[in-house]
Amino acid sequence: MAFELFNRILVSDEDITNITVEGIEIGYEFKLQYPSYRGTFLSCIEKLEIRIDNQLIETPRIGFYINGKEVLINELAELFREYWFITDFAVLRIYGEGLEIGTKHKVEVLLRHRIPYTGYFGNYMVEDAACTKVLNVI
Amino acid sequence: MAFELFNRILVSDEDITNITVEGIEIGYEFKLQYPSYRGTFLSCIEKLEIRIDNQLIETPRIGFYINGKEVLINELAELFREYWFITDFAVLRIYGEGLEIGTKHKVEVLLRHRIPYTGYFGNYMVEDAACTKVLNVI
Amino acid sequence: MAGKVKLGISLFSLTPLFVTRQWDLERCLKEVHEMGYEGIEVVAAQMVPNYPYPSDEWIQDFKGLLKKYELTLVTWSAYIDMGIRADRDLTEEEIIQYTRNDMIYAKKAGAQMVRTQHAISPKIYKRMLPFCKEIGVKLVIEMHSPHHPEVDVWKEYLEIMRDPASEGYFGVVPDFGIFQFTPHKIAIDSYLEGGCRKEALDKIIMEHESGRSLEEIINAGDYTEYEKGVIADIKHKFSAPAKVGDLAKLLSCTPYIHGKFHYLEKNCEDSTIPYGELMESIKNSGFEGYIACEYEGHRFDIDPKEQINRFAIMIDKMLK
Amino acid sequence: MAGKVKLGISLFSLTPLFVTRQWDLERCLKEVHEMGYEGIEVVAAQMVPNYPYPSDEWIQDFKGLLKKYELTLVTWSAYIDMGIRADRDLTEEEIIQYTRNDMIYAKKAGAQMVRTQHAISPKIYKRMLPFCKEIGVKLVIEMHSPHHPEVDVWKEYLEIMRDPASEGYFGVVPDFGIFQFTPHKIAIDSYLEGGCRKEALDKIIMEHESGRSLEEIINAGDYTEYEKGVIADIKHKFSAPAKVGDLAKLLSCTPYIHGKFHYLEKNCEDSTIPYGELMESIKNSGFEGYIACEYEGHRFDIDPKEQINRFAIMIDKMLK
Ligand SMILES: [Mn+2]
Ligand SMILES: [Mn+2]
Repeated sequence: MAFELFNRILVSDEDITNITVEGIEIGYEFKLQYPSYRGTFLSCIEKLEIRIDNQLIETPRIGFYINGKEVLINELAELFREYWFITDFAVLRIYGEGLEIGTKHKVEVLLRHRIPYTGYFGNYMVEDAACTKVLNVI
Repeated sequence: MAFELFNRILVSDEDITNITVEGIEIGYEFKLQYPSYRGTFLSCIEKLEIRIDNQLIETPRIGFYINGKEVLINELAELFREYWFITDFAVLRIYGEGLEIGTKHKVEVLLRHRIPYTGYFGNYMVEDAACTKVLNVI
Repeated sequence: MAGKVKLGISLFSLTPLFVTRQWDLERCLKEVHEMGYEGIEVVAAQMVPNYPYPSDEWIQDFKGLLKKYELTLVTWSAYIDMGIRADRDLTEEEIIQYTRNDMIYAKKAGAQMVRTQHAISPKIYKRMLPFCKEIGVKLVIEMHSPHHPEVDVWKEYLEIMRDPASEGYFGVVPDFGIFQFTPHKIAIDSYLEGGCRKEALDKIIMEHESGRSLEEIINAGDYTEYEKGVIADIKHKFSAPAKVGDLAKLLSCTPYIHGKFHYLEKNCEDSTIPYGELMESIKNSGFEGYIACEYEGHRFDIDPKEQINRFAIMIDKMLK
Repeated sequence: MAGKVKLGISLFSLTPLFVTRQWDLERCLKEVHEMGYEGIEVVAAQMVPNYPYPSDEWIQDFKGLLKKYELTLVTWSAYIDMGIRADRDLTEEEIIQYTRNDMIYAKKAGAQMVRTQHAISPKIYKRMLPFCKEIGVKLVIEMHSPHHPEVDVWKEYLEIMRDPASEGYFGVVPDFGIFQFTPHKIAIDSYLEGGCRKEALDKIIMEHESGRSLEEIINAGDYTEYEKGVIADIKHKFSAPAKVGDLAKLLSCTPYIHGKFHYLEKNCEDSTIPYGELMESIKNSGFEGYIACEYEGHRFDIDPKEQINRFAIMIDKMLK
């Protein structure tokens, strides 16, 4: 597949970590990379679905942290001035219970994105990038 | 006036400087401060008018530089995740001819902004902040 | 300071010095410490760099400064900026995210409570209770003018706050501005600057304070159009102050108080808010929290340092 | 390298190593220098931190690296990201701002030209000429597949570029992908992985190259539905390549060329783009700019370093 390379970088190989505030667990997080050769504006993300151990995570539980700010999945399409640099990780924060240290979890991410310069003869190309990895919790 | 303090900080007392790229002048710039006691999101700016020596500057010539990015005046109302911290200056860049060093210019700024937490019994308060200063070009 | 009432200050009081960069955050902390304040409130949207997402380095530095100046971070003051967007109000999801975010950073900074605003809505407020318990932070709502205990939404809030399930996590922060019954010096100066005659204004205020209606005042004098506007403004803003007796009803679920004022005279007294009676009520209630100086008469020509010093003296005298 | 044609490279060629963090920008520069490349193109949206607003510190560091590795920054590659927004295309004002911005940072970084895209529109392109002259930077448009010289908008662009008023500031960057007439190895591997039978694909490609139409190919064999899709894809993508003869017509306003390829065999030849004939045309034209290696066959299992080395060998041989 032509986009095999980019699919594989979507979910970072780095471990899952719990999010803690003064020692209290309030969720967990892992890292995403934009699945392309170049960076983009967040507004080009048309869909972002996260499944952990085959469970779809509801969007209000998710914080998408990039460039020093945390936004909601539902806001991405409007953030046309927020650039996701190709070698920067976005941190995907899932609020709620933490995960047990030492366990492994299946992380599945689907990211649908518009390629903003491809309107050669009309519509823009829209790509689905998908990546599934089993990550450790440390 | 209740907002006298905030009006007076809107235009910084710092000098106007020319914008140069490798020694070539491509415009000039000066600094703005948000006219309030706290920071805000750029989307709360409803109007921003700049007059230099009594001439209204057309918006396509203006770059509003903040938080490491430069946006257009017409975009401000949509930038609901871009925070203007109260002690950070925004740099107002006016592209075109530079200004002669050593001259003085009248800088007039009108900023209309919505106070986003004031909808106690309905509408939000909208304030006009206005500031005129004569600044040096260095 | 007598009893268990402690003297705090919202650093918002120092706005003119902070926004003009005369005092940075450390200077603010140092000065309030030297004036005898023990607890502080920080308006995060005002003094926290990179708000709403301060860096961990900043949090560490801030905690170091609090230690250095022997100050307790009582309250992290947050907003419900319902009108951020030009096209619509914030959604429930967005309000929750902003509120959770403030609570997280407040906790990191060591705050005891987060002050939020009534616009959170009773529904979302109740939804935040588990998170309050999870991270051990109080979430309290300020009752700010033009609200008062008789506003419908506040009846709902007070019921939620009095529910034993929320004890220790929810509460109300009365802002003493709700008790203000007559224009303060800043408003008076503004009316005079606007063209109101001094003798006309004296008469208007006297008649307002004696309980006359808008029509009665207007008909009892020969006023300019601007002066009639002043009368309307005064009647609009200062006709329905909360009653001093209301405070006692709030205090059972009040962990913190905003000692709002716009101007204290040289004798350290406020002629527009009944501080004496309010402090009596507080003393009698057994309230054990902080009362925070919240000076809001910000103008270039008034020294906030002098004002907040007068506040400390006023409260100290009343608590003796 | 013979004559005045110089060997450049778009660092985009190194995408697999860069995006997986195996090579950082400095490593990219070091390696291409060691392979004999003299000029580089940087895709700003790919390799410039804090793009679209890189810091002055980064610019200075970058210039230092270029000097260290004896490289010329030929081209700063920009996009017309017309579809950034979900609700509408960019406005004229926005396109001008993004383009001006790229030109400013390109100039700061010492680039000779900014590559932009056809979506800038002839109208805006013409409006940029004064700024090109003001700061002394060329603004050139890439002619990229599926475009070719016969596309209407390109007839307009070429007229603008040939106008003496724009001489030295405007121009076209032919991307050799426009001359590709048959599927490259990456596409072939993808078809095979998708389920196309090897012998079927060989037959399809042979018949495509011999000029048969979609219907003729489908009717001349017994194909699966997937294979019919492959035939359609090949005919769709590779039926209207630009003619080699077209290049000569472009070269008078061509300051720079994209030597696009997806796979070079061990013998350093491309069987899908007529490089030999194209290079003859270039040599005969007196073209004096850079031809840039633009390797695009990015997969995990192919070493981009080997590919770009083969490109340098191929071009070197052809220019001798
Ligand atoms: Mn208050
Ligand atoms: Mn190309």
